[in-house]
Amino acid sequence: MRKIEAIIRTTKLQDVKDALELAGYESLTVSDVKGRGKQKGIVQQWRGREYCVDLLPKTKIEIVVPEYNVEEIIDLIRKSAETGSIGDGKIFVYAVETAVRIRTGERDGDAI
Amino acid sequence: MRKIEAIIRTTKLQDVKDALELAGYESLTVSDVKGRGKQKGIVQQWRGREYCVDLLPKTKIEIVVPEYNVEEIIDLIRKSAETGSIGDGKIFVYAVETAVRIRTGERDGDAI
Amino acid sequence: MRKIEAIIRTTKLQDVKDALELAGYESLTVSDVKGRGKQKGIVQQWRGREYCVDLLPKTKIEIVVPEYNVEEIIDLIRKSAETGSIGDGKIFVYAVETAVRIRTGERDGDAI
Amino acid sequence: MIKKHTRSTVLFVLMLSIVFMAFSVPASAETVEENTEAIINLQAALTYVWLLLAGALVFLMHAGFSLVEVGLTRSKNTANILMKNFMTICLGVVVYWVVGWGIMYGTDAAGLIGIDQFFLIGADNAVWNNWFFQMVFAATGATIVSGAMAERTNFKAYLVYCIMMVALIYPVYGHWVWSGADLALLSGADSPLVKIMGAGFHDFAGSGVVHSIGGYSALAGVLILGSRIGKFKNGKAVAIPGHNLTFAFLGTLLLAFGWIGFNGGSTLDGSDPYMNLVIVNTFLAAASGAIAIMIATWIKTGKPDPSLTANGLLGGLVAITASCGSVENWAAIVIGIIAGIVVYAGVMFNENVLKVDDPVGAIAVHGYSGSWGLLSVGVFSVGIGNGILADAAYTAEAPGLIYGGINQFLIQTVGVIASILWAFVISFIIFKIIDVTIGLRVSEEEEIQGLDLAEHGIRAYPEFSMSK
Amino acid sequence: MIKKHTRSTVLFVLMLSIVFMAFSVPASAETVEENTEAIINLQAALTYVWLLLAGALVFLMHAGFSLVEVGLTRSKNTANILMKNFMTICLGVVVYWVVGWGIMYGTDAAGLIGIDQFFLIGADNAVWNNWFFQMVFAATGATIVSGAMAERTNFKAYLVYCIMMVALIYPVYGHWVWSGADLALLSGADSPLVKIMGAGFHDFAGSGVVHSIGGYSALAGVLILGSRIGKFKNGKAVAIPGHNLTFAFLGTLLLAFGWIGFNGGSTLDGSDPYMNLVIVNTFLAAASGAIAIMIATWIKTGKPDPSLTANGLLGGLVAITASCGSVENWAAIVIGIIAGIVVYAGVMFNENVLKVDDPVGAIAVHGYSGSWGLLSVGVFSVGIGNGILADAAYTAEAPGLIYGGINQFLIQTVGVIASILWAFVISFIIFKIIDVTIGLRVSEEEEIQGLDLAEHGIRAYPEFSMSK
Amino acid sequence: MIKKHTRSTVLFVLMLSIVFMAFSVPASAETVEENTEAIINLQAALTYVWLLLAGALVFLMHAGFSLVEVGLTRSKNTANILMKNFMTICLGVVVYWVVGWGIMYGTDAAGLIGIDQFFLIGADNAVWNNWFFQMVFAATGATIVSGAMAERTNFKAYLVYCIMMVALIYPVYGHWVWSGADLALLSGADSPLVKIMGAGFHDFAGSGVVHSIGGYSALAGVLILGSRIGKFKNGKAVAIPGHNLTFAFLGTLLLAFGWIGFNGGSTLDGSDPYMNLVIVNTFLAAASGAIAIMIATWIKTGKPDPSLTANGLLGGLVAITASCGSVENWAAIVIGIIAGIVVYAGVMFNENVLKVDDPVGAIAVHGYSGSWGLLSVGVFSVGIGNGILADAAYTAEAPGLIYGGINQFLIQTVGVIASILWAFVISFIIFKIIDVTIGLRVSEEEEIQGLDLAEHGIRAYPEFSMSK
Ligand SMILES: Nc1ncnc2c1ncn2[C@@H]1O[C@H](COP(=O)(O)OP(=O)(O)O)[C@@H](O)[C@H]1O
Ligand SMILES: Nc1ncnc2c1ncn2[C@@H]1O[C@H](COP(=O)(O)OP(=O)(O)O)[C@@H](O)[C@H]1O
Ligand SMILES: Nc1ncnc2c1ncn2[C@@H]1O[C@H](COP(=O)(O)OP(=O)(O)O)[C@@H](O)[C@H]1O
Repeated sequence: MRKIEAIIRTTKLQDVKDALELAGYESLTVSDVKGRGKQKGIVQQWRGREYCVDLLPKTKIEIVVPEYNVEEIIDLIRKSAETGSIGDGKIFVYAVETAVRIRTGERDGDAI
Repeated sequence: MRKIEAIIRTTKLQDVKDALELAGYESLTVSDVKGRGKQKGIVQQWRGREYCVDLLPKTKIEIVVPEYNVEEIIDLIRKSAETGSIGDGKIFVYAVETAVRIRTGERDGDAI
Repeated sequence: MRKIEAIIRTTKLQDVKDALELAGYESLTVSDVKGRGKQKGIVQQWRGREYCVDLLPKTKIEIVVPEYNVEEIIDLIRKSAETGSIGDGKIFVYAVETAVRIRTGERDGDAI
Repeated sequence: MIKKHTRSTVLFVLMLSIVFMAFSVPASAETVEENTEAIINLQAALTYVWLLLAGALVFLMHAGFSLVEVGLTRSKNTANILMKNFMTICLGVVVYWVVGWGIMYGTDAAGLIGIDQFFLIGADNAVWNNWFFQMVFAATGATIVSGAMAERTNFKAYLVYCIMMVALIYPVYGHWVWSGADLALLSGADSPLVKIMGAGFHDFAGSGVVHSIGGYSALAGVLILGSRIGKFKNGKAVAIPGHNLTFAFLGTLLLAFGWIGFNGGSTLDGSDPYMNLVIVNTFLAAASGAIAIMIATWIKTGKPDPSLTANGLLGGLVAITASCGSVENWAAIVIGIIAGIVVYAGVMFNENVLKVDDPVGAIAVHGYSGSWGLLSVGVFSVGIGNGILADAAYTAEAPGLIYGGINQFLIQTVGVIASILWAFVISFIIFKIIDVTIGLRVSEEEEIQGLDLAEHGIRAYPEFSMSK
Repeated sequence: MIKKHTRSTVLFVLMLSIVFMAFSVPASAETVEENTEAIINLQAALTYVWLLLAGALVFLMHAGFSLVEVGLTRSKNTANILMKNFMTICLGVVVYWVVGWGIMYGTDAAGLIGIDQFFLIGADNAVWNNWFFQMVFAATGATIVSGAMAERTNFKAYLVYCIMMVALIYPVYGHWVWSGADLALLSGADSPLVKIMGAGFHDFAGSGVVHSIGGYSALAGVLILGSRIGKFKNGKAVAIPGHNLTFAFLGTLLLAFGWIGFNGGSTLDGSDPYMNLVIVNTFLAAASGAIAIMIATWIKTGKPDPSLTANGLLGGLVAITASCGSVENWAAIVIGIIAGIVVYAGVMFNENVLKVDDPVGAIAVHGYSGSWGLLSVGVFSVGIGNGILADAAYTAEAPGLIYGGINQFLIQTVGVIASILWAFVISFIIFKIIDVTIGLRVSEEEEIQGLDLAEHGIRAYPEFSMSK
Repeated sequence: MIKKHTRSTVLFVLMLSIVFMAFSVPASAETVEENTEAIINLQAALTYVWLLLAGALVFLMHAGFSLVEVGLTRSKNTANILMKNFMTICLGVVVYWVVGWGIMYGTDAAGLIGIDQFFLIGADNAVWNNWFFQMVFAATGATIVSGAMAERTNFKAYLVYCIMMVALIYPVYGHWVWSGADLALLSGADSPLVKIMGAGFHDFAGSGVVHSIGGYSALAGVLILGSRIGKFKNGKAVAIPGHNLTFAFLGTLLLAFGWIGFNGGSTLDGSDPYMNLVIVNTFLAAASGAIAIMIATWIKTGKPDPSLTANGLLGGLVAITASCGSVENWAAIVIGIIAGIVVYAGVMFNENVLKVDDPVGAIAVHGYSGSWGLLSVGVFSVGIGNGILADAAYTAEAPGLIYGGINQFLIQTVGVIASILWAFVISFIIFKIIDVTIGLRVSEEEEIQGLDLAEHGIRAYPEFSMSK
């Protein structure tokens, strides 16, 4: 199994979720993160003084899937999350050793 | 070492924490996530119009432990987080290559 | 590639970010977590009654880098995040199988 | 030589008079005439105090509007909404001083418009007193529009519109109804319209002048502006929840609080005992509106809906604003209940039929319910000099439909139509011009990012983690 | 023919009268009788203005209560609390119009209850004026109960109870104390109780009528309801922090603001100079209560506790409400200090001894401190016609314990016992009936999920990430 | 025997008088003298009502100050700020009762200080009325200081300072200006200063007495205290955004609402028609201040800045406070515009030149703009008995510079200098003593952790996830 972790624009969450759902990947975990990559932050102001917020709000999506679905999901995410501008985000893939469904105790393939 | 990542009901955090503590596992990291699995979301309403919130608030627990504690912890979490209804959550296990305690620089076994 | 995950004091984020930036590591993802380790929590009060908040706010930093940068980064984080008191936090290192830049589709070394 | 009184001299004189009272010795032997004069002065003073305090309450309604709007919209537009409401009252003060008052209460030209008293030239304390009370009303119309157009309107464009509202749109209709000019289009004794209909248009505290005008102007604005991105999906309305219900309810309660000044003060006379009838009717209608809509949503969706219930209270308040000094208590309750239903049906009608996007329900609450309020005068008015209104000086002239009268209802209908036409058409034109010149709507990118960052480079709650 | 005055005719007349003033020419030669009549009218008008504005301030207390309750509880129940408080005042308006006022101020039957004036039949402006002021008080009792029972009560059940409170519980006790009937149980000159005790019960603005009644009703409710899940662990109280201290403090300040109307307006006469003593005593006691509890928590826990300090101010206000027109300034301070301590001890007593769960401290603040306020009249009252009260028309009849009087203290004690018995017993019965029929408490699942989702399908702050 | 009136007896009498009115039968044949006495009583009563309600509005300003401060600072210090503002008014009530009023309005000693009436000994209703109105002003000075010193000041140290402010700093300067003593340093007819300058110092409602004193005291405090950790980086000011703009704007609107009482009530006479001029000027200046600073920030940074715009409104209000009863409408607008610019420039000056850290802009808003307000009297005053002030009893004595007068400007300048010197020097000394004894600033660790946890063991929003 693999965990696919995608850090995307917050405004793209709905699109990515829809794309994944359509392809049959319903399960996922989402969290609010802030980050910085090539995109260097934006200038805000407070009481007439500018300052740079260099950590921008992003959304992290985590999906645990069998190994053979990884490339399809990467594709789905890329297509639905891309705008072509700096700040689109990244996808990272990790190995998952075990998965357990708490309710039933099912393991691995059955659990995800 | 392994990282055990459990996504549980927010209302079960206290129970899980207590169960782990009792068994001697005090260290852990908790964060707020939202997710969707078999549990499809709940219907809310706004100004007389219903809509479905398909990402439900969940709590993510991360614990890094030596390999040989993994099964015990999975067990502890399952027992304390289970309600038997859909939405109880999942546990994932990952390999951890290195652990460092920032304060002392201790590594791996000594650090966790 | 490796993911370096550091759980640090919230007040140290700026210092760590600066140290990493200075060393050329600009990309990172930050999130708010709560945790407990050796540091057992703090006592708060509500309406004249004391209670212990055992999960303290911490900041999680995630950085994905090529393997050979890992030690340097661990060092940078340790130096910039350390206060010497309990609660300084931990660093964990994980293997990353694949990295993808959403905008371009670049992979692995090119993507991070 | 004129004696200057310091803060404490006044204080001292006051204390003295108390001492006199204690000994029951009048300050000096006064004549009947001097007493009469003192009484007249006191009557004026009581009116001053009453209108200043009533005006203060109405002023606080701007805080109420701000909070309701903020609460019912998303946090990424909060700073922008706060600024819009804040500048509405700030610009309102200055613009109504420069031109609005003159157009509304200046010397009448053809029953259509006032043409002097700009810059309050020649004002004395009586004028200042009235100006203050009228001024706090004036900015309200624009605030209503701001609510309906929230989350997507260009800030500069809104400011320009706001000026036009206070300078022109509001005072012109106000002139027709409240100027007291003999020819005043809808209410003057010599107005052809009034003569034909057989009664003057009655809008006690502004269901029409303030609320309808705001509501239908908002409708024009929203039609030109279009809906927020994501509001309609495949032609079906989507819920976009507001970010803070506590603010929405606090705002609603501040509005109800302010309405005591809004309706009560509209007696314009601190000695008019009918202020009591006015306030009682106001609260009966408000409560009924809220209860009605709560029950309606409970029945329809299985759960009592908080933000619509709050809207229902406002709907009741808006409707009774025209009729509160002219109807029986039970009628106020009926008016409120119907207002609640009008608001609920109006919100649904706007979203399902008109497909317009009004985040806070301003068009239904102020427009539709305002029109209902105007009509309700024609239905339930007791008619001056009858029953509970035997001594009333200031109320609807003729009895309403249920008492067998028809004239009042006719002129009310005309007034309703006039308010819709005037507000919608003039606002449509102004918005169109603004759209072509300045651009009425922010860019898609700015809207997605939120107007706070786009227009003000700021976030309203920078420390809180947002999950949306 | 009756002349109709438009908004600006009135305005014009006002301006004219100013012009007359300037030239010092009375409007016309008036007679002494006409002047006298004008003066009487003005006195009534001043009272109208005073009571409407005082009533407005009291109305705003409902915003204060909402915010205090919201702030001191968890965000998952916020929308529910807002709705409960909102419907309390909405239902309050209608129910007090239909039946509450009649029971409280209608023609007396046996000193126990009023039996006419339902639907305000036959009301005139004087009645409307008083009704409005009394009405805003009426809903307060229910609001107090809502606070103590927050976070676990069924919404429908609460609404039913709220109606009973405004229709029956509050007005009956109010009748005994404020109706002015000769036989009125606790205060009427011909009441057997009053004759035996030798003095009439004095509760100036409602430490008992409003606050105690609310507080002991809440106690009954909380006993039947049980505590929130997780409030007691192994019999020991657990802290459940509220979610927004800013709201709690804003609410407290709004309550103090409203109390100026609550106590000040209770002179019921715009010309009564003792409104000044009343307000000064009110603020001295309020401040002392807050300071006392701040110091007490500081000593006990090492840190001054914010939410208890805010409660202390309210405790001071509640206590002085009965006695503010009857005591010296220094006594107000003493009353406030003791009130602060009563609140602190009461909160601890409830949690540690009674093991009841009152999230906002309503029972201690309104119940216990209210009883203390009633007793304080018997201790510190100067007695009508003495010292600072030489000219007072409306105050406690007899001197208190420290001035050697005993009668006032006796009747106050009786009144306290009566308030506890009446409120507790009748509320206990009503809550039991509601519990059996509708069900007083939500299900465990709903409580854990939060009442906002369970009862209203909504979240109060949907965009903010919550860590609890 | 003295008759006791119950709540409803009064009510009944009221109803009766209405009945009499209806029949136009005076209650009894009154004499001219009795009428005169009744009129005097009514005048006093109207003043009582006016000052109590105006005082109520001013009291609510403490909620406004709390919200502005809370909104413009970080959430980790929210509970502490709420407590500081809350205790300011609580301590203010008691301290002003014990000593402040006596020093301000007690019998004058050498034009410098009052020396009796401590504990309000011998007070009657007239004194209580005035005391209440003055008391709500008194705590304001300390609140201003609290804002500037937010996020780093020791709680106990602040409380001690607060007591000194209300007991000494504020009333002494107040005595010089408002005591009415013949020798009163800045305003008494026999004061050497006044004789030399040829006019008495005029500060209508406290641009100097309240605001400047607060502002320059804050400056002293901030200088001793130092800036918040992280405010200056390499000598350059860093933005530290506040956590809740909605609170900041709501607070600002509550302040403007309260200012109607602050300035309007300062007529100290319910029958003074000039309260109308006062209020109109107040709003014209406030609005102009906000508009001016919005435009200024728009030009300078490309985006209209919300929190500075809100500050601009306050700057306009502070400035016009001295001159609102003495200037023409247009002058009020000019005064407001300049105030807006003074605030903006002042904020920048403080951060860029003085390098002092004032999170909420209190020094610029209250100190600098207050001084400008005092000077504006000397520039724009019409002078008593002229033009719009022909009948005015209470205004600046002599015409300002633009009308060719110089004396008023001279004494205003002296008053400004006196306010700066007195407030800065005495506060500097007091803060130094506090710093040495108690310690003025919290430890670095506590500051980083936040004062809420450090001082009160609490978090203001425990359920919300914070990203800072
Ligand atoms: N090496 C990395 N380690 C951890 N997080 C990263 C890394 N690179 C990017 N991110 C995350 O991805 C987000 C988007 O990256 P960004 O550089 O803006 O994308 P792009 O390079 O396509 O413009 C960042 O805000 C950050 O949260
Ligand atoms: N494959 C997955 N990948 C990532 N997160 C998952 C996955 N499956 C479940 N989750 C997380 O676990 C939570 C609970 O899952 P759920 O399906 O409701 O449990 P169950 O299947 O036992 O009812 C979800 O809300 C989601 O956050
Ligand atoms: N074994 C672990 N698994 C997961 N998270 C941990 C673990 N140990 C520590 N943490 C995280 O690191 C944070 C800091 O740890 P702490 O024990 O306070 O550091 P130290 O031991 O250096 O004092 C904790 O709050 C927790 O979030």
